[in-house]
Amino acid sequence: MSKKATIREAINSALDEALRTSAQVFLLGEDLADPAAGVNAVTRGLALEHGHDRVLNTPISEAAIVGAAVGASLEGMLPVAEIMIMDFIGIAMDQIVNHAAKLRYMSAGRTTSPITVRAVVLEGSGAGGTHSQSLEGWFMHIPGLKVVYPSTPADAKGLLLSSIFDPDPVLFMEASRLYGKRGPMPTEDGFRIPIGKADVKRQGRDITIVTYGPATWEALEAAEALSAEGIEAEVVDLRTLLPLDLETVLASVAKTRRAVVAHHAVTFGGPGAEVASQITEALFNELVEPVVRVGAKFSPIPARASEAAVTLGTGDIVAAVKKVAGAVRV
Amino acid sequence: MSKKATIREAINSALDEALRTSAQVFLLGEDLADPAAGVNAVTRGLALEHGHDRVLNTPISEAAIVGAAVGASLEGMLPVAEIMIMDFIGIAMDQIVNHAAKLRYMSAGRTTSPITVRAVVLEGSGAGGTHSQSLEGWFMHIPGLKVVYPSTPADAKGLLLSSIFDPDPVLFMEASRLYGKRGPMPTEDGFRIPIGKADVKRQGRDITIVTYGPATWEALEAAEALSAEGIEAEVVDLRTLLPLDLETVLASVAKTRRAVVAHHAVTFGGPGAEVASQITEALFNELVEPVVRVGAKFSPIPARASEAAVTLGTGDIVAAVKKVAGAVRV
Amino acid sequence: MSDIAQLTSSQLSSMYEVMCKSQALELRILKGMRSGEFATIIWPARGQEAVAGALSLALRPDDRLITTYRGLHDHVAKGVPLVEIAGEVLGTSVGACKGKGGTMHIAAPEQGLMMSTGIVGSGLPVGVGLALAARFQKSDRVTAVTFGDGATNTGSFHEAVNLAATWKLPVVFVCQNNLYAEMTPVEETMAIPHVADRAKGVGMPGITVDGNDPVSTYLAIRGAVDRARAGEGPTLVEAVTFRFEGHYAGDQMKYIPAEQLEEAKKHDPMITFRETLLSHPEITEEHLAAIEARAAQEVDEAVEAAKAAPQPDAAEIERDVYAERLVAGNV
Amino acid sequence: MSDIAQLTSSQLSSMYEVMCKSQALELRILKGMRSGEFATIIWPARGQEAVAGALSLALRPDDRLITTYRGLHDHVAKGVPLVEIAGEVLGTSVGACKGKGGTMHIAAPEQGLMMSTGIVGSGLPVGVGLALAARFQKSDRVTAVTFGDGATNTGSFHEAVNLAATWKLPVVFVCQNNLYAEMTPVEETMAIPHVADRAKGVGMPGITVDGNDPVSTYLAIRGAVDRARAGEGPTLVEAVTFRFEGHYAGDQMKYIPAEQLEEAKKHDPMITFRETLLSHPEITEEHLAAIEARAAQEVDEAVEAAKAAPQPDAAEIERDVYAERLVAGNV
Ligand SMILES: Cc1ncc(C[n+]2csc(CCOP(=O)(O)OP(=O)(O)O)c2C)c(N)n1
Ligand SMILES: Cc1ncc(C[n+]2csc(CCOP(=O)(O)OP(=O)(O)O)c2C)c(N)n1
Ligand SMILES: [Mg+2]
Ligand SMILES: [Mg+2]
Repeated sequence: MSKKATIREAINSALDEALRTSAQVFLLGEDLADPAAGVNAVTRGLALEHGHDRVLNTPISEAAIVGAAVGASLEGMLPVAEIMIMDFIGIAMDQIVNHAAKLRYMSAGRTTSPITVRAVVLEGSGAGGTHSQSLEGWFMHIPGLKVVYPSTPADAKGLLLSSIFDPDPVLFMEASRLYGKRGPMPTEDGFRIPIGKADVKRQGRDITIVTYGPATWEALEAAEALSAEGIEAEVVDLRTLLPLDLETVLASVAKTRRAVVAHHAVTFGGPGAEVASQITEALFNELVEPVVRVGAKFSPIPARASEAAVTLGTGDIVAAVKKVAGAVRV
Repeated sequence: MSKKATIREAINSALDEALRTSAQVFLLGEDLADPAAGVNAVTRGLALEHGHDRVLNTPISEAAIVGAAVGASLEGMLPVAEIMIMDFIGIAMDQIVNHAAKLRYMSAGRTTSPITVRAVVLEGSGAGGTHSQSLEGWFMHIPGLKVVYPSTPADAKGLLLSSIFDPDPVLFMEASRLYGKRGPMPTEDGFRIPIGKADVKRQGRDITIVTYGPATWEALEAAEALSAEGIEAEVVDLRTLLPLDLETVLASVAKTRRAVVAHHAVTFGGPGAEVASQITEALFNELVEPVVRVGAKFSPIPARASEAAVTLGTGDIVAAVKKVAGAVRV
Repeated sequence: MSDIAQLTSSQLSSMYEVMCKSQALELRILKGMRSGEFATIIWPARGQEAVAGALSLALRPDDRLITTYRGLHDHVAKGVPLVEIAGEVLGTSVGACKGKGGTMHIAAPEQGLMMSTGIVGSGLPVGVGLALAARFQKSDRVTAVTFGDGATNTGSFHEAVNLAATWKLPVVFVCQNNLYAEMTPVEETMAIPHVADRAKGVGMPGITVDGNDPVSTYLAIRGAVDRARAGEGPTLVEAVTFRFEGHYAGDQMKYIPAEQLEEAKKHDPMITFRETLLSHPEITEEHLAAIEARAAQEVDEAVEAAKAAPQPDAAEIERDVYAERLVAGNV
Repeated sequence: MSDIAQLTSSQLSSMYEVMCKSQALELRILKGMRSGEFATIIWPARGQEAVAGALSLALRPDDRLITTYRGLHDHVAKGVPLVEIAGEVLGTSVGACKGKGGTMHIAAPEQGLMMSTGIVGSGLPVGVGLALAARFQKSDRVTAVTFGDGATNTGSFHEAVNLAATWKLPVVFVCQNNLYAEMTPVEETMAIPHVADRAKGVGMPGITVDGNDPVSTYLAIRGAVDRARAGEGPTLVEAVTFRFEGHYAGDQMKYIPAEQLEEAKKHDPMITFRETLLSHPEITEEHLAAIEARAAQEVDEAVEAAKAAPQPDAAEIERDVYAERLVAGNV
């Protein structure tokens, strides 16, 4: 069974299923309980349905939010902590990186910290430099973590449930600009998307656009525009950055022999560098052109409408694809 | 004039010169004032010489240490904040990333935050997972910051002075395993190494090893071993990760047509991915083999002697070079 | 209203003027947003004007202030030109930060408004650094940092107030306790009766005042400023107040009980202070009306100028990432 | 020594045994390091044994404890097998964490020792989470978190104690105030006379006790544990003590004034508590000597076993990064 739902509803539905099916699951974060249910209304109704003792409003204490989640997880709980806006995650960095990510290894498996941290990227709101960052690259670099960033309602639901019940700590990213995005969403309990599996969102023979999260939509838009010009781009939505589904990426690039990596994170030092390096190391002799990366420009993000001058747009992807594939085909 | 000095002495000498020549400069951090002068004795004598009001012992409050540095810098001071061990920098992340890095941009240049944050990498001590990380990759990804990581006494002195007097915030990295490393160090005031200039530490025609910080020494050792086998590696010490001196890197790789990137940071999602991507994008047609990266394995770092099983060693670089250049020449 | 006799009529009027400008500015922006005249975001301080009035009188021009996203009233208090505030809110090039910073990130160092932050609690350590610089520079200027009740739950708050107390720095911490942090009431996030009790944990004086009364708020802040200037160290002043527009412009405030809102409205400082002023022998209705009219006019002019200005151009957007454009590094 | 009559001789003996084992273990490791028998690092708790004795008696086996890098005494207190402690310190495969964690990161959940952290202050939020889990799981177990004086300057401390107080969680915060944080004396980093005053800032009881006296420390911690178990919320207990080996093994302690060290030595809990015990009618010299001999022997056996064990092998080093080895991702 499936229905049309927004990503907001899909996340809500995943949280609801998790709370309903496991007494280990609880949510904690700022303002997320009803009646307010958060600035983004993602958690609406969950406290009313499952109790305010399982959907916990916290003080503004990101280190303690994640730290308390870590502690509870050591006892077998499955906490889902919310970082309201990803730019605040620095405050919880020590708990995520030095504790959640490492406790399994440092205890030789005697303690584990299967927390889920939901972090919301606010880019697109125009709120400015400290409320717009896509910092997933930091977490990809940390052994022990998993990093998930869905682009559709079904993926969001299936991946969030997988994250919550995953035995390892997961950073689950949400783009607030996608909350209203509608699409089919399975309604039956038990639906899952496995962590670590990319998804080919569009088939194409000429070039592969490797992407994830909100950039998936710009990539698809770019692919349509390019199709009109005779370039057929394949769009691979990674869905998970860590672990990275290289198999799917390489299968696509082996076919197209050209690749662009696109994301909203800053290009320099970002996730795209890893993806491009992996593609190049594996398919050096198959590649016709070097992999090109597009992302946010190397600048803090300005406020209001100026934001768009710095952040990734469909046009950036189109231009990158033309750079890589254009000469050959058009 | 120049004398032999350790990196510890070189950093001390740079801090001394900065304190002596500018009333704007002050130091703050945990335990760094005499008589203790820090766990690493890097700041020995500075409080006695320049006063305990300019070399400030702080509480264990990394967010406030960097935050206070940011505030003082807004008033024209040139604070040098110490993060005793880099693994603790998460706690100060918000101040570095959301404040120091962005205040110039977000105020359109009306306020600036020319702080220097000295962060010490303790890898090599065997202290375990939370006291061994090389996290420079996080900071390379943040527009507004500069990231410096020297490998010799002269570079350490010249770059630290450049960092302190640089108009932008600088993360200055120190490897505690290199503190005892001796080499020539200019003694006259005013000696500087410019930020953003790499240094060819060894000439070679067959392959370029791009590296920085402590890995520079393993790269040089690897180059000697390889030389005995007939492979002449050029060793480019980046010295600065942000800005990145691509010109020097590309000039070398254009000549050797092969490159390995080596660092102590975890390979996956690390600085090497950016360097490799840049080389590949620029020199795709000149490269004979894909750029190969070596760094720490994808694991938290185990304690004691087991550390070496996960961290970068000379052998890793030798093996990588042979993979890239071996087939051709040996 | 207490202690009004300790202030001159011109001091009282000047506080009222700041409050009127703040109120008028926010209402004008809200009107523009609601009518579709322009799009932006603000976190209105409507209801908290008394604190701004108090700050404006308690701080010297060379004193420093750090505020937050909910800081338009504080900007007005510190004398940031209205057009710079409005411009920054609208994202145009006449803004304090040429439109690049946005509502949350207004800085105007010429007026001593050194930073506004969008990260709750993070202004406090920075304020401690400003105060430390004053000590290094042998200046007797004082730094004030304002923040909300919710901010006192952050680690940054604790590290900063502890450092300031330990180093006896010339800084005044002004908590604008508006009883909510976003949608969460203050009693759900702390187990102390007064935010000012936080001071006991670090060894500095803590004072709770009626933050709807500009006079008592002024006296409390002024006392703390004098103490700081005299080298006696920091103080935590808690001004208890309320915000009438919710967390952000457009917030429906469903989480606020009707009785609480109704009760709070009785203490709207714009109304109660006006009444108090009218009871002053030297202050007339005409005088207040003139202040209000001037505020409205200045605000109108500022908003028109902000609207008329262009967005920052491409060159401006590229500027200020670093002191100089990076030459090396193909970023 | 106070209140000794409130404890049975077997309770007193059991505290003394924990203290003896802790002391013997640390001294044995220090000897091995100094003689070159093996290389490692420890942050000795020598001098702080009374707190460990108190914890051992105050906590139930199913209660939880979180400690720090300076935690060998706490591990002993919670019943972690000596060979697991010694093995972890030496980095061999019989260690609690198979040698992968190291001295700083010992975990032994079977004994309720849920985490040791090397990041100052970071154990507190995790301890709050343990207590929260107990509430979810409807268990009456209590969590204790121990940490140093310096840790109370961290933001993590504040966020954690505030959350615990607000949620009235069953957790006891035990500050082992040894008067120094690394090389910095406590009075240089805070402006309060007692660390326990921190409790006032978040609304929980704060108690200062003589941390060199196991009996009064036990009574204070026990009271807090009972309170927590009864659902009355958290307590901050400050046990004032001293560390005789400096921050790390090998620390020359030049920063400690000679008189202070001399004075502190007079209160060495291993000496003073022994004297107290001997004044007890039921406790004889022979009894204590037997405890000491047993401690020495158990420690010796543990260290020999730890030394004899191999380092973790390559397969072990690769294990436990994730629940399963990552198949995807060429990391
Ligand atoms: C570190 C951090 N966490 C969360 C937020 C999101 N947030 C913005 S305002 C706010 C509430 C702040 O409450 P308070 O300090 O009382 O200030 P007020 O808005 O009431 O003036 C929150 C949680 C943030 N900006 N920064
Ligand atoms: C966040 C953090 N900052 C700094 C350090 C370095 N460091 C290790 S122990 C220590 C002193 C801690 O003092 P205290 O809390 O009093 O505990 P004690 O060592 O005296 O038991 C410091 C600064 C650290 N481990 N973590
Ligand atoms: Mg508030
Ligand atoms: Mg201590």
